[in-house]
Amino acid sequence: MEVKTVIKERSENAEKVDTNKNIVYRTDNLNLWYGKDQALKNIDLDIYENEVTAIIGPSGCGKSTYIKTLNRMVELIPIVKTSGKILYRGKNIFDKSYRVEELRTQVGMVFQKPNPFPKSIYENVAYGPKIHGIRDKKIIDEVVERSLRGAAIWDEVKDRLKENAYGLSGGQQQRLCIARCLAIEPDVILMDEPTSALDPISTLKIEELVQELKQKYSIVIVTHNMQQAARISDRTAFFLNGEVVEYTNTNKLFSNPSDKRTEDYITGRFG
Amino acid sequence: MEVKTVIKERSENAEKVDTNKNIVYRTDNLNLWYGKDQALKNIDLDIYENEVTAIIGPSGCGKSTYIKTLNRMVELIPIVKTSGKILYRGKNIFDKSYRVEELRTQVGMVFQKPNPFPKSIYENVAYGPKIHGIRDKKIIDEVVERSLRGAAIWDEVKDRLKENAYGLSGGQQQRLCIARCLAIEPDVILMDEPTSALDPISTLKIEELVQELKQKYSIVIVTHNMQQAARISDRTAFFLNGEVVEYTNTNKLFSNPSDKRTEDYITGRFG
Amino acid sequence: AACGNGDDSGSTPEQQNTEQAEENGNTEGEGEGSDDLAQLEGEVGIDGSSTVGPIMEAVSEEFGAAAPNVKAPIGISGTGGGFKRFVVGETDMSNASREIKDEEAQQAEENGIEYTELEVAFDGISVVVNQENDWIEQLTIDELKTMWIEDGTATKWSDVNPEWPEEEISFYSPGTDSGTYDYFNEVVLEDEPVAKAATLSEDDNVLVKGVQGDKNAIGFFGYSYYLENKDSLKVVPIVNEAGEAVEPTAESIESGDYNPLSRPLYVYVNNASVKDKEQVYQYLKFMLENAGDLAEEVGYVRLPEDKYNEGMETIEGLR
Amino acid sequence: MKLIDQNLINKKMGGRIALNKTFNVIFLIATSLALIVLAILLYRIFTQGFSHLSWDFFQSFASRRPANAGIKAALVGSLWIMAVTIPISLLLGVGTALYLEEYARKNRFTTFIQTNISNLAGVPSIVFGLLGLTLFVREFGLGRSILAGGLTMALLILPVIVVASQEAIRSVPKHLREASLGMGATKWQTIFRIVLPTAIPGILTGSILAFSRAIGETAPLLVVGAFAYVNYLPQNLMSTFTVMPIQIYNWASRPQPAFQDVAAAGIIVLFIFLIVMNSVAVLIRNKFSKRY
Amino acid sequence: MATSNSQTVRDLIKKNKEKRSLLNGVEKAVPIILLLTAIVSILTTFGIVFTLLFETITFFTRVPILDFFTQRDWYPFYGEPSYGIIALISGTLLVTVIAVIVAVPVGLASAIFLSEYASERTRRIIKPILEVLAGIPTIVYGFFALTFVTPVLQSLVPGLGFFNALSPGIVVGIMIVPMIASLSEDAMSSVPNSMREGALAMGATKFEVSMKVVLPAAVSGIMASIVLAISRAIGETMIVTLAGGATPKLTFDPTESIQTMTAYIVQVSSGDAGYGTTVYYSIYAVGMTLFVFTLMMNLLAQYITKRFREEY
Ligand SMILES: Nc1ncnc2c1ncn2[C@@H]1O[C@H](COP(=O)(O)OP(=O)(O)OP(=O)(O)O)[C@@H](O)[C@H]1O
Ligand SMILES: Nc1ncnc2c1ncn2[C@@H]1O[C@H](COP(=O)(O)OP(=O)(O)OP(=O)(O)O)[C@@H](O)[C@H]1O
Ligand SMILES: [Mg+2]
Ligand SMILES: [Mg+2]
Ligand SMILES: O=P([O-])([O-])[O-]
Repeated sequence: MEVKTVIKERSENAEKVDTNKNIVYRTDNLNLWYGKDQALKNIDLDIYENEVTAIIGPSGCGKSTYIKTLNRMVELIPIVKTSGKILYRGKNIFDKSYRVEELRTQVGMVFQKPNPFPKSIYENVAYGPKIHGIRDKKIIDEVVERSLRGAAIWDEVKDRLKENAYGLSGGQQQRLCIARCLAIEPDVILMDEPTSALDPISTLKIEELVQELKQKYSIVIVTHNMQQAARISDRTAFFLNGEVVEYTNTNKLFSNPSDKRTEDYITGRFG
Repeated sequence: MEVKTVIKERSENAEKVDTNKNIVYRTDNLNLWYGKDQALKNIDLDIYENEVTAIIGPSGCGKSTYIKTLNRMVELIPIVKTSGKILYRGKNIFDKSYRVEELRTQVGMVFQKPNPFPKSIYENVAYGPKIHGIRDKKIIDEVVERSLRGAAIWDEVKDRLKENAYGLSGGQQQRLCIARCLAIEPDVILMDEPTSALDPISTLKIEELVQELKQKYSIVIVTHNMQQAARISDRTAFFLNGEVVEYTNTNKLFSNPSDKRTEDYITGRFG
Repeated sequence: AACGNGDDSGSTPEQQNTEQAEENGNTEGEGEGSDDLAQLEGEVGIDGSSTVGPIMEAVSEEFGAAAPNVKAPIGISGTGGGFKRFVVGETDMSNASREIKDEEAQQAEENGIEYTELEVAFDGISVVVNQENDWIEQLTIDELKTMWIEDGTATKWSDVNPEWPEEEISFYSPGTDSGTYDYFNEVVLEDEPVAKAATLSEDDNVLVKGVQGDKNAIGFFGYSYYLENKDSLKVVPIVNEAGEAVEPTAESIESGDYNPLSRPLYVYVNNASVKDKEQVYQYLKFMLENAGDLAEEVGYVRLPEDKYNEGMETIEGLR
Repeated sequence: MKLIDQNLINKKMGGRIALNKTFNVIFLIATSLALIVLAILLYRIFTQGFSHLSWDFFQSFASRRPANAGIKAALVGSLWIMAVTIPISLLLGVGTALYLEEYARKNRFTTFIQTNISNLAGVPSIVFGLLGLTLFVREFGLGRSILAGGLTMALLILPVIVVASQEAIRSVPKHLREASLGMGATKWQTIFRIVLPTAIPGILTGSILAFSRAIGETAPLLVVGAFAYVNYLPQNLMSTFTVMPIQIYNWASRPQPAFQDVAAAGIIVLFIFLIVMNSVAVLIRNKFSKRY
Repeated sequence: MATSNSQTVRDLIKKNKEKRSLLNGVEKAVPIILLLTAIVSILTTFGIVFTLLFETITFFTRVPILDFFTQRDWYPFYGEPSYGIIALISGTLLVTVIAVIVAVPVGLASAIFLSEYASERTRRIIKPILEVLAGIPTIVYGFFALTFVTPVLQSLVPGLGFFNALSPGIVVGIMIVPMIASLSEDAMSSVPNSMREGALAMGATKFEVSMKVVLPAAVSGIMASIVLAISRAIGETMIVTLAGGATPKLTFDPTESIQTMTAYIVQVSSGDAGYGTTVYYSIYAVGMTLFVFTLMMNLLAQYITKRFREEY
């Protein structure tokens, strides 16, 4: 109940554009500390279904920290402490009873550096279904193919599924990681600078892919490339020193930022 | 003799702006291979005295490779092979008789990630003079102070010269590395993305520093931040796939690029 | 079967016999049941002296050919180490290069272990010097003692006999924890400390090398090590109780002329094992029948025949 | 205003470069020194023992006659000991390493375990022999069996394996773990399916070196009670046994000079064993080292 | 088709979630099992301490502990035995010091060569060969010392006894060279390349980089490797047994024959001493002393690693 009222209140304050969309993630007064250093300060942020949400900001502003909080990966660092709430589909992920494995099954993640497992291409994609107890070889075969197709890499690898994933180029590896993530059919995909280590052509491919994926998934993407954010996202959050300076419709943010700092940043005054 | 005619020919083709300036580095048909992969292709590039020369281009285009060739650091990778010439102050640095230690004494380098030695701040700066056989404590003390002042970090560290350099923040470490480099009074300073790991304020400080340093030194700086290149450099080279696509006056390159690919890049179409 | 010892001036008849028997997959030409032996099973636990070890290894080697299903491995934990296991009943037999000590005997009694002592062969402790040593013809036990004890009176050859050169003697002795040393200590040193200058080693081959390379050296070790190196060492005849200088040879040791430096080697057996374990009994029987030949083959000296028969009777008495 | 005298620098440059060259040679010589020793050692042993090395040598048991003496029992005994030592030390070692690296929090207790392990790594092997004798041979009543010997050896090399495995586990890139956890894998799934397979080359190279040390150890097995003469092959874990180094020691202390050659031949066999094991380690290391 | 299967996968995962209790059980059990394996190492130590302790105590009921530490002679086998551990300790230390003098310069030089000068290929060939050297059975080294090194030394050093501390010291040194070389090389290789680049880019020669940047940065790893090697040298048994002689002696003259603690244990445990005699118990007291020695060395190593660790 409490949750619902909060949602209503907020929706009224928020931009009126998308109130009819479903909220996937609601971040509510989130604070995060690495030991004594506060990396996130009073974050309030709603993420909507079937949208691409971009997070931009200079290095060290907390982008990665935030996105890793969404699937609680940030907890792998023992000194991390949080306060506040993150509601995923209405349930607080910080609740004791919330099983983090379940959360992470629903919320996939793609990292800055492609990080395939040192296994075959096939095994990389099959990994998710397998750990979730799917044994049926037929189903797995199908999942692998469908995921690789979904990540627009099937044609390039279909003849060498048994080869080691490290034989692929960086861009292919990154798409493989996306495929791996698609294999368990998540609800949300988090991407942390997925193209920053890639060449222009691979970057383009992944940008296209993101556009396609948003039909079925909700996507949160961190990027330091403002043009990229402008090109592919529906909504953009600008982070600075652990705070959300501005969060709004992408077009609006880039054409008519309401905060001076946003303007300075997008015009390349710093960062 | 041959060298001189080449210089003349080239100067005629080059932009007419700066022909009266001294050439520090002349790169002449440089090719470089990592094993079988060619990373630099037919590079011709002149670097002028007391200027800031920026090198931009997407990831993997060979920026770092090029700048590391200028002080022959690239040779630390055993599989590297080169052809062509680089004339530093008129002498080919690839000559058998050319002593690389001497070259590197004249040509300082600042790296992407600050890399101070795990020693005290003082020892970091004193390192260069000491290895070059300067023993006089007084002179060293003076060199240390002047270099730290030169790198705009003296005030921040003067009370803790004996402390370990790793206690400094990233931006301070980077300025310390610049100070270390200044201590042996080089002729040229090479900088490989010196601010990419730093916060906005440190970045600003270093940009200001570069502007100041160019009074006394010639500076080559690699950056992926186009605004930075535009702000601080006199001349910019745009690299793509190991080739120099365009090399000209910075203002011209950013306002009126003559190559379509340059335009695509600076407008954020890729990279 | 190829006979390995090329330098053997000729095999004894018994030896040939053994080899033939081996070829026939048979043991000694004793009339009694080789079939019995072939069917025999079980294990014989043997440990103890490294000096006696080679004899017992030879016994086990031959016994193994006759009774392939009996396991008789040999441990060489040293006489003391062997008794340590023997007195708590871990082993059936313990090889020893000295008699059991009071402490050990007491331990055995506490643990209810009754045992019998058997002699299997002689070892003649051989005193040797470098081949270039041309001054020594013989030594008495007293002279040996003067040289070897640590009382500071004799550090040079001339201190022992004024006619001998005025050079430092270098001493080579087995390790102070070996049976050989123990015996020498008892008979020659009479429990006084050995010369501090002495070089001690656990490995007798090392002593051989030491004496070979040092003109002023004197050393002692087991007969077999002298025998194998007699061409490069000079053995010193020792004046025996009867006043004659005697060199260690198979004959002089067996006959007892080489005294007091010849010593018996022992095997201690657990009485209960002989009684309860057929394989132990058979092994002992086999050992007493063949020990003389085998001991000679590995460089020791056989006992007079009636000693073995005596042993056999004792064993039969335990059954 | 120039404080740095470029002339001085240039003048000194030649000397510094020469110094560098000199030390390059000195370092090279130092490295070769160890290799030369190895070469001398190998040469001496091979020239002495090679003539004795034949098929029969592997086919025969020890004998009082040098010509008949073979290494069969010792070779098989060593294999049996390793068959006990390898799985047990690997299980315990990798388990401990996983616990310390993946589960244990940094607290006094884990520091204690860690200190303890590095301390055990320095305890002389003969002390382990005393432990094995008291614990396995006596207390557990295993007697002088392969099991007792193998367990003693397992404890002896355990610390080395723990340290090697920790190193290997630690060097599994964090991003692989993150990738797996990020897909909803549990901790153990991540460890079992990602961390361990990735760390295995490192674990194996470290461990194989430890195993080859175990193969060459004499002192602890002497104390635990390996036999010096065995003329049958072990049949099960409770069998009595001998191992190669003890057999070699036994031969080398025989009076007959011919046994010295037999000992050398035994050493060659031991060497071949060692080199095969080390090569496997190197192969594994080279095969997997470029990955990820 | 695809959509129907899509349902299947999500549903399958959901369904499997429900019967995940088994997985949860594993998840809970694993750390406990692993903890148990970790405890084995502690038990081993306790085992060692207890094994040694009881017999050591028996020993000290017969030989006053004060005598053990203050007497100068170790003569356990004579009518009036004397148990002054100092004589054995001095033998051990003598051998160890010689080994360290040989091994540290050679080992460090090899490490520097491999990590800083050698090509990747050379390193890949030489390192495993060095490791073979570390794996050679010590009895082989022992005979090598006795039959090769000692005669060679005797022709160089006049008056060198057949048994001496020098020869086994050198050979033990050779034996621990690979340990120092390999571990120090690891420590030096893990010094980030960026540091080398920083120095080289200032015109430093490789030698200067090695000595002034890499060595200091790797000093904790190097010290740890040396201390480890020292404890290995202290614990080395067969080499000193074969080539060191068996005469315990308080001396610092490397040409003399000596006995180390380990050699004494071997001598007695493969020797003649009767079970239950004082000599028999003395090996446990010596073993205990050795254990305490290595313990101290290790604590020292830990202290050094902490103290000298460079932050980077
Ligand atoms: N493991 C950590 N321990 C301590 N502080 C950390 C850790 N990781 C990040 N931080 C700090 O948290 C702040 C935010 O870091 P974060 O990685 O989220 O930045 P970012 O916006 O992703 O930067 P970039 O664009 O460089 O990836 C930084 O000040 C950083 O120093
Ligand atoms: N050590 C190496 N071995 C083999 N190839 C290399 C090596 N270093 C770089 N390369 C290749 O050379 C090309 C140019 O690399 P370089 O590092 O110069 O790019 P860059 O422009 O500096 O990129 P970035 O902006 O990411 O630093 C790339 O294709 C890269 O893969
Ligand atoms: Mg980030
Ligand atoms: Mg670069
Ligand atoms: O091994 P021994 O007891 O005979 O020296």
